[in-house]
Amino acid sequence: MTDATKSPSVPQGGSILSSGLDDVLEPSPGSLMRKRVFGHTGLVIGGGVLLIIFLMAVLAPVISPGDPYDQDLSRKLIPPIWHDSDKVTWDHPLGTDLLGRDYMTRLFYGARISLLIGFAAMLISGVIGTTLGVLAGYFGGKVDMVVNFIITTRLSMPVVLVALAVVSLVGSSLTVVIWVLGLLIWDRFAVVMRSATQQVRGLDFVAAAQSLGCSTRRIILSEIMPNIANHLIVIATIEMAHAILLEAALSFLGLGVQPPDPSWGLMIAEAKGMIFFDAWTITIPGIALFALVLSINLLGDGMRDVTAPENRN
Amino acid sequence: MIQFALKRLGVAVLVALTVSILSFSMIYLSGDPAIALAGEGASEEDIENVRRVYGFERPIIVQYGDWLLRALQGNLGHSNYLKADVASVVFERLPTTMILGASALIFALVLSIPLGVLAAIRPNSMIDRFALTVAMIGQAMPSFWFALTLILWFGINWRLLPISGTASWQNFVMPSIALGYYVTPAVMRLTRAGMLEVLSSDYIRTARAKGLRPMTVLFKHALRNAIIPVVSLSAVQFGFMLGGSIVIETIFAINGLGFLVWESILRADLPMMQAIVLVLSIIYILLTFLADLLNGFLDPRIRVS
Amino acid sequence: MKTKLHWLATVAVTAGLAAGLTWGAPVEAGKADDTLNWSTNREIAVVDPYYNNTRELVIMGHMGWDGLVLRDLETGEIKPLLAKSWKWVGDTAIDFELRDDVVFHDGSAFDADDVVYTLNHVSNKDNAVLTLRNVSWIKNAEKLGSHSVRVNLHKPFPPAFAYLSNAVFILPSGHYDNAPILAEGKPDYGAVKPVGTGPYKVADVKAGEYVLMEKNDNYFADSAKGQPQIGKMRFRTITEMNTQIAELMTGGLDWIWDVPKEQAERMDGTPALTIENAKTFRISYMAFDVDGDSGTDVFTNKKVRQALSHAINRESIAKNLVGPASEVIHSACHPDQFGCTQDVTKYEYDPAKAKAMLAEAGYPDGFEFDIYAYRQREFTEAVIGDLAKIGVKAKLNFMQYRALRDIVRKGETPINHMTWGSYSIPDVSAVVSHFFTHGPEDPAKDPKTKELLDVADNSVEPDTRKLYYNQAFERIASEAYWLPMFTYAKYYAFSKDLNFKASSDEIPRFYTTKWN
Amino acid sequence: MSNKILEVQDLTIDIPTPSGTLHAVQKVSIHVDRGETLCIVGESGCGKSLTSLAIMDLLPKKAMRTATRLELAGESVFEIGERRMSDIRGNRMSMIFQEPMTSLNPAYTIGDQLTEALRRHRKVSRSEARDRAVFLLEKVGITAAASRLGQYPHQLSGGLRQRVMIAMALMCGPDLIIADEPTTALDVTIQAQILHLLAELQREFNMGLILITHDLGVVARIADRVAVMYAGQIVETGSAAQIFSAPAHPYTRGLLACIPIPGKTERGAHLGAIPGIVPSLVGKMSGCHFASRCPEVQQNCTSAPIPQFEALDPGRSVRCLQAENAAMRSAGQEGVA
Repeated sequence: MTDATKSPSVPQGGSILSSGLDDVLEPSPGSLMRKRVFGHTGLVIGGGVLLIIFLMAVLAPVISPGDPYDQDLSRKLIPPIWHDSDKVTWDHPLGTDLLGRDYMTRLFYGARISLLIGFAAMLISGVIGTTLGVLAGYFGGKVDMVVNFIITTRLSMPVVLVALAVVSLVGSSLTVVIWVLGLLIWDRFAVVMRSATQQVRGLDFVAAAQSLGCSTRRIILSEIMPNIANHLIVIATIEMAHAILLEAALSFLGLGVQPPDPSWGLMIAEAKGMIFFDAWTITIPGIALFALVLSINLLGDGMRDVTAPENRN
Repeated sequence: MIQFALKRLGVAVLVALTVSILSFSMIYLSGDPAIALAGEGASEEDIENVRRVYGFERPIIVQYGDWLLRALQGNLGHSNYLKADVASVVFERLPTTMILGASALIFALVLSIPLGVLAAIRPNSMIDRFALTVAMIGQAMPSFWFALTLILWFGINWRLLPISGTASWQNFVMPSIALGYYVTPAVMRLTRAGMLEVLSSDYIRTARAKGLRPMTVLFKHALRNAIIPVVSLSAVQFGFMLGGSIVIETIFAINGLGFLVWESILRADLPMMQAIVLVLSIIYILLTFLADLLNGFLDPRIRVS
Repeated sequence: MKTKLHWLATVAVTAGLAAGLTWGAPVEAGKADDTLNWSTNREIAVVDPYYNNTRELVIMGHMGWDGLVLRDLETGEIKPLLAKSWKWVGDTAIDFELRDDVVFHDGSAFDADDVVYTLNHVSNKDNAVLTLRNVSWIKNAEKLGSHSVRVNLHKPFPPAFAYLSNAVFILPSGHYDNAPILAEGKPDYGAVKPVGTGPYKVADVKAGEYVLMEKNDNYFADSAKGQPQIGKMRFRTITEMNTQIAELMTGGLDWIWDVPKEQAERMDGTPALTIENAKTFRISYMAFDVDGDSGTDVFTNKKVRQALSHAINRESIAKNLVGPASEVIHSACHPDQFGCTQDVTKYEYDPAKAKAMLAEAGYPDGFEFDIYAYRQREFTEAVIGDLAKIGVKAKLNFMQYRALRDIVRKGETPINHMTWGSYSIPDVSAVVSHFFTHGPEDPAKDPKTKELLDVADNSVEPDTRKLYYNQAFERIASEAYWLPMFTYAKYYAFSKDLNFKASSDEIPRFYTTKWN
Repeated sequence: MSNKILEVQDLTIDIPTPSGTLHAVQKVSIHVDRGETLCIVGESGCGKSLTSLAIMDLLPKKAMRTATRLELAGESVFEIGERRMSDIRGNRMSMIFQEPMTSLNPAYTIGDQLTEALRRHRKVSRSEARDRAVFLLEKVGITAAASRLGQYPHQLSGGLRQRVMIAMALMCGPDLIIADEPTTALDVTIQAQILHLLAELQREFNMGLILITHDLGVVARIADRVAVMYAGQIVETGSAAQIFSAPAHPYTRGLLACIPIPGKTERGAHLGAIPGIVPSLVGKMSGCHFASRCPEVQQNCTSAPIPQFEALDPGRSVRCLQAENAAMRSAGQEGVA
């Protein structure tokens, strides 16, 4: 057959549209990607909010009105300025906490710790989970069985429980919290990377690389990894958000990051006692954490949509 | 089929064993259980006495072996703290946990599956955005904050629901919502993604070409295929909710297994902790097994292979 | 699929209805139902005064059981309860004459056999009561007549009556004989159905969830405890303070305690609630690693310890965070305890002086160390904040009690910020002798202090004891082994319907409580 | 004409895209008679599948369909509402799709999927529907038909599945069957069998058949009439004989040159190719869509829309200025002679 009648790529079992339209709509990659990124509302909002939070964290020493550790019990629990109270003062726009520390300052510094926890825990779990998942997916057989066993064992122990147990017993510090979370939440990475690798492994170019005698290391790093990277990004954002929320749960039970370092989870947990009386103490860090987790999720969803056009809808 | 079940059982036993070794050593590595048992402010004499009476002075390996041997004979031992037969306490609390977990799961499914389906039918519509918002809030709000907010409104301000305990079925409403809401985003997203994929599949086009009513297409042809991954996810989530609902159980004063195992860890109540960890891991594996069976029922391709 | 959804819905509705029918019984609450609902955060499974060492069981112990004697809360005077009279026989024996008109909840009459059985059972180490120190001073008990007994002591023990009135409750003879035998071959004493003579009897227990007690209508007439007033008392475990508060505000609970100051102050305006701040026997203290076991040797320097003592604004913490009933203390004891004195070296709040002393000690720029704590994190945070102002950076390690106590005992903490409740025993031996007689929690292991305490502990002469204790306190203060911080004050919150009075020993006497 | 099963006039499908409106199908007019086979040919993306989906009213939601006429057996079915339309679909006209492997629902048995359309459209009992299914399965050449009813799609081969799809399309005894490349995904040996079967059944039940394909070999074998589509337009229609013997449009000629037609192409003859790419259908179009690839392109080809030129032969039309000119010329010559 010749060019004219040979259909270039009729997708197998694609959408109703794909049988007729997709090849007409072939995008020009560069401009279209730009258009998609900026045309994706979720991605723009998520990225924007995350950027603001990131800047807040980086610039905390510059933009903070005070010192996050500077306590004065005589000025404790000053409400934020929009409250109708004679205690409010522009010295503390968001008020002060139970120990009289400036809430806005702690919020800015807290961004650092919450971001650090999310990012570091995600990184650790990502390395563990991806390694296990890719190995299992690539080698299959015995390796797969062992990895599956490890995953099942891990999944049969509830995360919150194990994290609480470990943290309560070895004592909690920022480092411990990060490691414990990192060592616990790799399961999703492993599961997704495993199946993604299995899929990619069956594709022709991997077989081609194998037949060319490429080393396993090389095949995994340069043939498989690039093709499962978009899954990786999505899971990474999910787990980052997950870690930040888990830290909040640990803090609720008194076992999160240690004061006086403020994390947003800790601030929420410290304020929980005031929820029935001074709800702002929990609402302010709560909204901050909410925005952070939301923006990470939006970013992840957006990146998935943008990098995987078949998932557009 | 039987071979499959046996294999699953083997894995279950192995997992349970691993988990029990992990938890046993964790408790030992983290401090002296005699201190915990003797209570806050116990004297030297008390601690020594506890250590002697409970046999904590023996090597860890011996203690573990001792426990394992008795566990294998079906004797899960006696709680050091609650002074009761571990098995009977676990089985007394299991129903509470099950009711909470099941009602939370039902709430999550009842909320998330219809939302996910609607969102998939009309992508980017108002209903899709609404569903997305629901999911996002569920994802981004720490569960204790959400739970306390529920108490504030439904318990204190409106006095619609009892706040704590397990005295009546109304007591389970708020905890189920608080616990289930946390699962909602995952289920909803999975339903939506599954429906989107299935709705654009060729067999749905076939079904429509046959002139079937939209509802038949949606529920008979699409949902059944889209729901398969949701079943697996629900099983896993149900497993988590049984053991991982410490925060919710704490807030609503529900005496479930999650709360009990957490307290047991703090009290170094080894027999109790070991038994619950064991039960939880077995339940988890049973659940995934059930999910596989259900999926086999839903998807004949799985059934055959 | 559609049918499946219907099916699911049907099951859910049916289950709901069934549940509604079976659990429909409303929980009795409040004055209208003559039921006092009280709650703490602790799980209670064993309702037995010897095999459960929680404060909740001390409270319930006083409700369900009686001791031989009762200590008057106002005067501190020891009054007869199950014993009509007593007399010391030498330094190591006491003879008791018992009442003959008392019956146990199960209807059996109380006599000397019950006392002999109880005291001999609990003082036997092999029976492993949980708080051995409550009873270990008892050697044995002998029956002298149908209603008279002799209690023999190992050695002279001055606070004997403090323990007898607070912690030694009398059980019926043979009470533990039918205890179920555990797999290990040991009897499970905690599983025995509780029976006592007290003003309330245990009606129902759901392990870890609630304990229901009912008025004992046959309580003996002229008991020093008075007659029980309220029909039922239900204890419930609610771990989360917010939930306790929510239940209290909506009438699901009538009484809670340990309410944090801020919440208590804000609840004070609620018309249906009474808020009370009362003293407790618990003190807060910081122990320095005087002998340098922890690997940080800064605190071997007395100047540093004193500097830190000057740096912490204890007054501010006590007033702003603890409550109005809290007071700053200067010696290693509670002011209400026998033998306690505040007339020791004091370290007033003076950051400038602290900084100067620190410079003198060779740390003009401060230093860093780890501080360990387990209770009320905000108190320790405040300490850290104060230390930061003199350039000392303390890193908080907040742990569970069990884990922390373990490393405190191993001497691995540079500073531990702990609390001590003295088992509500109104005698300084319950605190200072515990910490400074070279036990594992002794921060200094100073021979001189131990010498002084040994003399005080083994004397029955009140003046001698006071004298030596005072010297010991002065030594601890001047050497700054400890920084005694403040006494705890507890916020109680309870229904306005309730006529309740808090006591400083942290044992609410619910049996005297009535409805208004 | 009562013999006309389907008549479509000026069918247009527009699809909004981020970069502008995609004019996927433009003023397509076709008709099918009872017992007649119409083949729509064209390369992928020319709009032939969309045309068939538009007739079935199965277009994706964002695609906008307009037409001046859309009649099934003389009755207008144009914009009669989803509910009424679903009464017609699968009943009076049915469709066979390209992908037998994925066009059956994996979760239900063959029997269930065969009978559900009949039970939806006719008041029949379960056993009657079953009997009909067995009858049709045998008709499409499936042995042990009764036992197949309990099987699931994954237990059948691709060829069998396509036979099941055909049986399914026949369940309600439709007037019209649209088969969208029904053999593309099948083995070559099976392709012939399926086509043969389709043709046979069409004759037996006297239905109209629209066969969409890009395989001219297939067309040559079973088509009564042919419509050639290019870039959203029908560029040429006519009887199979006319198209194959005297293709009037340069595109049709190009297509025919690309492919060996049994009995038409001489052994050893050179097979051609059409250079260039299909133009984008997004935005405003003018002139002949094929102009960019046409070997005979003239200046006036790109300036104005090209009308359908119908005067060539009865039942024949072509969308090409050059063909029109050629016809004029030959007509003129005849006149002179």
